[in-house]
Amino acid sequence: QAQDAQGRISGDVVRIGVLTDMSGIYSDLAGEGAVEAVRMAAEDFGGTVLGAPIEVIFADHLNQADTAAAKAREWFDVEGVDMINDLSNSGAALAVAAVAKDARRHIIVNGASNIGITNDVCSPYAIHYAYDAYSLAHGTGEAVVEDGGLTWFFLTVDFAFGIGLEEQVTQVVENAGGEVLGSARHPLSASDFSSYMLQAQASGAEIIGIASTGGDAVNAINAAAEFGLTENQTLAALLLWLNDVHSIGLDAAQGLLLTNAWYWNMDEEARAFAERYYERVGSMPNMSQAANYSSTMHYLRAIEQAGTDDPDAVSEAMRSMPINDFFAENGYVREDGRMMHDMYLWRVKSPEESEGAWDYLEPVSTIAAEDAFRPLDQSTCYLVTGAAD
Amino acid sequence: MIEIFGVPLVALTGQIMLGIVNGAFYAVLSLGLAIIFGIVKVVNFAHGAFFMMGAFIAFLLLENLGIGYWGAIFLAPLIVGAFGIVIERLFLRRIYGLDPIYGLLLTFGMVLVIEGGFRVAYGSSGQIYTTPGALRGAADLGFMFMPIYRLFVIAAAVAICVLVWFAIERTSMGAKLRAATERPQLTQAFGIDVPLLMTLTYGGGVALAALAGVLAAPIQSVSPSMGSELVIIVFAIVVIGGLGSVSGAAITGLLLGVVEGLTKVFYSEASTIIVFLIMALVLLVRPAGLFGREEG
Amino acid sequence: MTANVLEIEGLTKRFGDFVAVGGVDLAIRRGSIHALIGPNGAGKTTCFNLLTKFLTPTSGTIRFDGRDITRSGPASIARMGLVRSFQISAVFNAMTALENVMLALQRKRGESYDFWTRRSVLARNRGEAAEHLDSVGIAHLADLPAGALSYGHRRALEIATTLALDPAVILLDEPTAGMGAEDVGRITRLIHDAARGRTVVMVEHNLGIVSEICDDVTVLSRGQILARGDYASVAVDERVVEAYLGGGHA
Amino acid sequence: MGMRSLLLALGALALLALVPFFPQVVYPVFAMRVMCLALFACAFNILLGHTGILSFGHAAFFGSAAYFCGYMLKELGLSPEIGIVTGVAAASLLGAIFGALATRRSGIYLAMITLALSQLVYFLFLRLPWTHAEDGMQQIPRGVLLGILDLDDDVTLYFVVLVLTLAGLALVHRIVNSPFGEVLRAIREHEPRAISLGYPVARYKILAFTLSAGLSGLAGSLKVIVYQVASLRDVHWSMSGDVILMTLLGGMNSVFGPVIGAALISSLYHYFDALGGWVTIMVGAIFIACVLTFRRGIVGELEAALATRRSTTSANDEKDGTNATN
Amino acid sequence: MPDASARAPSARAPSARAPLEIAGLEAWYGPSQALYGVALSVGAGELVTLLGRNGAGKTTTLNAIVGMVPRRKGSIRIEGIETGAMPSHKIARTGVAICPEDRGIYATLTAEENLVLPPVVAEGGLSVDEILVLFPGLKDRLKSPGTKLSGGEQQMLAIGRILRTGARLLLLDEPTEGLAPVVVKQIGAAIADLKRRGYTILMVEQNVRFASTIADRHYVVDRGRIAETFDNATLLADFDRISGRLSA
Ligand SMILES: Nc1ncnc2c1ncn2[C@@H]1O[C@H](COP(=O)(O)OP(=O)(O)OP(=O)(O)O)[C@@H](O)[C@H]1O
Ligand SMILES: Nc1ncnc2c1ncn2[C@@H]1O[C@H](COP(=O)(O)OP(=O)(O)OP(=O)(O)O)[C@@H](O)[C@H]1O
Ligand SMILES: [Mg+2]
Ligand SMILES: [Mg+2]
Repeated sequence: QAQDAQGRISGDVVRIGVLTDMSGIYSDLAGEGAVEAVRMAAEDFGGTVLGAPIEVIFADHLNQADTAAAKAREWFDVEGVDMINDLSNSGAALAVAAVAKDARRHIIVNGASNIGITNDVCSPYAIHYAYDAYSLAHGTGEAVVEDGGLTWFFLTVDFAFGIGLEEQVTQVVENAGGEVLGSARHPLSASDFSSYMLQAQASGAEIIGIASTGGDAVNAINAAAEFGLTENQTLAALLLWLNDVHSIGLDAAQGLLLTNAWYWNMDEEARAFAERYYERVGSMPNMSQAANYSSTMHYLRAIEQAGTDDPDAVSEAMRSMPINDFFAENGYVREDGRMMHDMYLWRVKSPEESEGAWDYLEPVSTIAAEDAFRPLDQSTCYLVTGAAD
Repeated sequence: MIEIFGVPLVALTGQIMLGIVNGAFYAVLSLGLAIIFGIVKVVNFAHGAFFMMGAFIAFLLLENLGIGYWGAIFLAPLIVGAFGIVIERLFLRRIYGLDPIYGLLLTFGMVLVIEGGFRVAYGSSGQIYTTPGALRGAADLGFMFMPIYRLFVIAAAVAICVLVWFAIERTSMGAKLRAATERPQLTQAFGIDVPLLMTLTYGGGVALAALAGVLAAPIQSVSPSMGSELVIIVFAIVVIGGLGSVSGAAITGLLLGVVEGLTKVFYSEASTIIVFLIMALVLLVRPAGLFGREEG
Repeated sequence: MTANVLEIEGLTKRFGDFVAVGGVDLAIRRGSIHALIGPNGAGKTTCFNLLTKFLTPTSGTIRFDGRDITRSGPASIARMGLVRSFQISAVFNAMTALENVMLALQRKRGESYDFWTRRSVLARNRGEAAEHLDSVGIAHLADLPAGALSYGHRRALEIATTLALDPAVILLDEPTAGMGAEDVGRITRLIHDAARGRTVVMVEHNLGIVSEICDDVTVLSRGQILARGDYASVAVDERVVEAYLGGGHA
Repeated sequence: MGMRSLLLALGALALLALVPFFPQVVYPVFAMRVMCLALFACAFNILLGHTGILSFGHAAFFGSAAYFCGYMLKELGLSPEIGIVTGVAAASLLGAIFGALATRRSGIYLAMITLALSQLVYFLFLRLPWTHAEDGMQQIPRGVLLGILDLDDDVTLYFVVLVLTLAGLALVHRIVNSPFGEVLRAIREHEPRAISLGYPVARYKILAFTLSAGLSGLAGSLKVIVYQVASLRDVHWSMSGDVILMTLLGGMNSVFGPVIGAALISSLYHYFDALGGWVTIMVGAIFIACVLTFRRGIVGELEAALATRRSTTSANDEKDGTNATN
Repeated sequence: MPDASARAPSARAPSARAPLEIAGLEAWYGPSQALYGVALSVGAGELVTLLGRNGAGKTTTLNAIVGMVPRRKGSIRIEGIETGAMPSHKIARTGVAICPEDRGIYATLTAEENLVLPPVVAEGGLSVDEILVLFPGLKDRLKSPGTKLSGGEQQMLAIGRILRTGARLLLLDEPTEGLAPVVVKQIGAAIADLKRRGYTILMVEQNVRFASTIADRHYVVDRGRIAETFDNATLLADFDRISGRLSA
């Protein structure tokens, strides 16, 4: 078997690097959980592919684009890493995407939302797998607007991520004939949201769109509950993680609408994975961690299918093979690197509805892949437009 | 309806109330910082970390021992204050008499260790601490519904500031503390137990930070980094008030809470820098700070 | 050239509502040694601080060499040639005694913004610096860090540094305080020698020195001038005896 | 410089010249990062170690240079030499402004003013449209230096960075050991005395600020060319904290001590990143250890140890000498 | 020093519980040694001076007694209690107080706060009013920050404030330095007054003439040791020779 790999697997080993936030604000969303998910995939795949061992290494990008890019380049140049997974933090993901394009190596983005991955810095080697900003905006935005929520107020983190998200949802709202009554920008890691809540309240908007994530979203939602906003207005969280719901607690979070690609309790298969994951990590996986597993599997299968780990051959294989596992049903990777799969709108359960720890969400609707992600004809990716790179 | 720059007066009044709540935290924190700087001559960069510890310990007391808010509000400052005393005995003591910059650097290192430690142990995402039952709900102030807990914070902060100010400025304790700061050797040679004084002062200042942390726990999510940005704002506040001026620090804290709150209404993007802007201006116009004594 | 190198009119300094110096008029003759004496708290050091702009006068004008320097900054006043020493010794502790003096010479030669030349160009000031140390009797301590010198030696060093600037006017604030009798004698001679070709204004409590080398004496009390003249005439002034010398002083 | 340290320096230089040919041993990008930070720390130390001024806002100079250099290269498509010059000029100008404002106070106040000013600079770069906020300014082209040196070639880039860093360090050395540096030392020792000697202290401090900022700007410009990314972290106060630590760890009383500090701290982040949050704890512990036990920094402590050894050996030599003659 | 042995440092045998007895006192600043075995004693109600050149170790001796030098060794007994190893705040409680060379006035305290700062360690101290009678010049300046007083005012403040504490052993370091003659007289009178009240005083003095007007006995410190000792009569009899030698 080992001879099989000769010449077909570079360096006789398939090395997967998980480049993630191990110590910063995203370390609970990705971090060790992401690494563990990729490891599980490697093990479940059997530990070898085409006879070559699969090795998983990881590093901390410290949420710095330059650190991430340098690490990626070093991994590609001297460590012989074949694929980099996770890439939470958009700045880091974009920078690594550029490096990967140069180096002709694969990256799979699960942690970041920036749609530049499949547009400006797209390449045959970059796949955006779990979710992106467009899907968040259109998932929650459209569903809420359809439900009649036509006047909005935004609470936005004063970062490119937040402002971009706000712009997209604004578009959705205005397209549907709705109106944005105002917005307030808060700094990253703000400690107090009460002032913004009062502004939101004063705006009289039906919907308060929270265009921030993590600790900030948690704080904002808590403040909303404290000031009784939820009695007359509805909160729509544009990127809320399962971990965030866990933090907020169902008391304050109940009734919230949010879009996620996956939820551990959505079906039997998902539960099976989640329980194995829980054993190892001690918390339930979120959509990005599940996608870490699923995408790694897909990458390994593609190597097997291509019979080599040559990046171009693998790229082709990954784009030609459908994805059917606990994460996605009939998923596929588009030309521009977007992995197409359904997204889901969820509502946070009330404490009474919850059947136990980590049982937080109930499905509201399914957003078909074609609606969830930006149509290919709007893509600025050179692979799609045919423009010279 | 009366409007100011397009914002109704009623809404503005509400925002000012919220500013006062924030100012209350600033006041208690800057009070502790000013005391520590004024007396121990240490620029306590770890103040934010102790604030966080206060909140975290309240949370852990509830999680692990079932000790609720009213227990925590006494216990957590005690525990953190004791921790501060240990730090003072082990570390700070060795840098007295050196340039105050070393104190800044030492405590900067402590921040990394303390926050890093909590992050490793409890992760980086926030924990929720529920508001104590007696203080839940909101009060109708006419112009707004104000959560009762926030009103409690204002009252508690004002009480704390007045008590501390009294202890330091109106008792002979204050003179002793200042003397010990200025000429520790001589003061000790007069028969005052300076080392003990320093230890207790640092412990007290740290306990104040922790107390602010407990007050904050129900309205902020409790996370290892909750104090890290806060500390430099509180620093700026103390500098604006005049380093070493205890009452100045508290008053400035309240004031800037309000200013910051109003900034959030008119130009929310600038709310993070308004304090620094004011600080730069104040220092250039009134170098010793608003309440500081001109030195030299 | 005016006969008076320094002319002070109506010099006043208030600290809050306390008047430390109140409307002092003073003229210092070029080339004289002028003693400023007076009880403690009379405002002597404050006067020095005002002259060199370490404090800003509340009102009044100061003319140096006919030029109004009331608005100049402390460093530029020093560069014009009006240099002071401090009542509490001020030396660069981590530098050697020799380097202390060299630093003064360096300023005089005006090469101090040169960040692109080597420090070794300064070596040519060495010889002269050593001479200055020798003249105050601490040549043997040239290579000790100034911080390790005893109090008296530090004062000597400070005077050497001041003289190295070759100023037109030297303001010495109690140059012999804290010195042994032998040192006092040496410093007195030194001041006397240094006064050739320049003007010295000194605050001094040691009346022996004042009577020995000072040409003019101004007595200050509570921020105002009590008497002026030569030592002999001042010393018998009744008000001076009462306010400063104390009855029965020899 | 003694013979031994000259040999040491030459040896280090030779090793550095070998780096690009053995990327497995030391990754060249990492080595270049160390160089940039080493230059940054030494430039910073002109103020801290040699003038006695603690600036807590030096990231503003480093980061502004990175952004402005990046802007020239990416948005205007200009050549790297123009980018570098712009970066250095922008940083110097900013340094002069910071200096003029901050040196009106001293000590902790000064540190706080620089921190505040740097927060304003941070805010500026957060908001300018072409900086792309937290995503950073990315894919900055390296270009061709002076029309002949193609910086996209890794080896060329490496040697360009090496030469410019050495030039920067040489300038730091010269500044510190110049008549001007002598005045800075006097200001550190006793400011009123320096004034009374006739030195316009404020101007010296502003010039020191400007030079220190300009050299920090050179470091920032080089960093952006190496990484092709300018990010908010470059202007964040935690960067200012890092440079203080590097300087302190290396030794602030020596000219090149901070180089060692920069190398150690970067290595810690680089080689131990798998430890996640523990790295921060370690860095913090080093900070504490530095302040408590070796304030002179590594180089300072080594020098002190060498000095005592030298004095004991020379004492022994003397004894031996007398024995021989007897 | 031909006659050092003739006047061994025990001109008067101390009583069993002398207020101050020092033997073999050594002291260091960092690596450099400043005192090499100082031995002296002061009897109750005595006024003893330490004379000597700049840098001889006079200040260091006083500071060592109250524990203000970084490192010291040897025996110091105050009222019979061994204080050589005590932290300085405990030493103060044995009834000793110092008026330091630089006067040690606190800038951050008003003159009044300076005055009442040192804790009372024993009964029998003066009241603030009594101190103001002794130093009337201070009365108007009580509300000023301590270091904003003039040199002489500060000196009076520094002496005045240790009289409140009830300490019976006073250490005065160059109390007349930098003072106007009229103030020197005033201080001289004040010190004489203290002596009359039974205080035990150890004083460092450069001004030999001044010392000779009030002291009972003198020690000469030279290079960290006691070189000789004599009583005031000897000094007066031989004034020119001795004072000349002190500054040679
Ligand atoms: N803080 C210090 N650090 C290092 N050496 C010191 C220090 N203080 C004093 N010395 C040294 O110790 C020795 C004794 O100094 P001390 O101050 O006791 O002398 P002194 O007799 O009081 O002199 P003076 O009459 O000048 O006050 C001197 O050589 C002095 O240089
Ligand atoms: N910065 C200040 N703030 C307030 N008062 C001051 C200040 N500086 C000096 N004074 C007061 O001004 C008066 C004059 O002080 P100054 O130091 O000039 O006296 P002096 O004549 O030099 O006395 P000495 O001979 O004792 O040194 C004193 O009463 C002093 O308390
Ligand atoms: Mg004076
Ligand atoms: Mg002395």
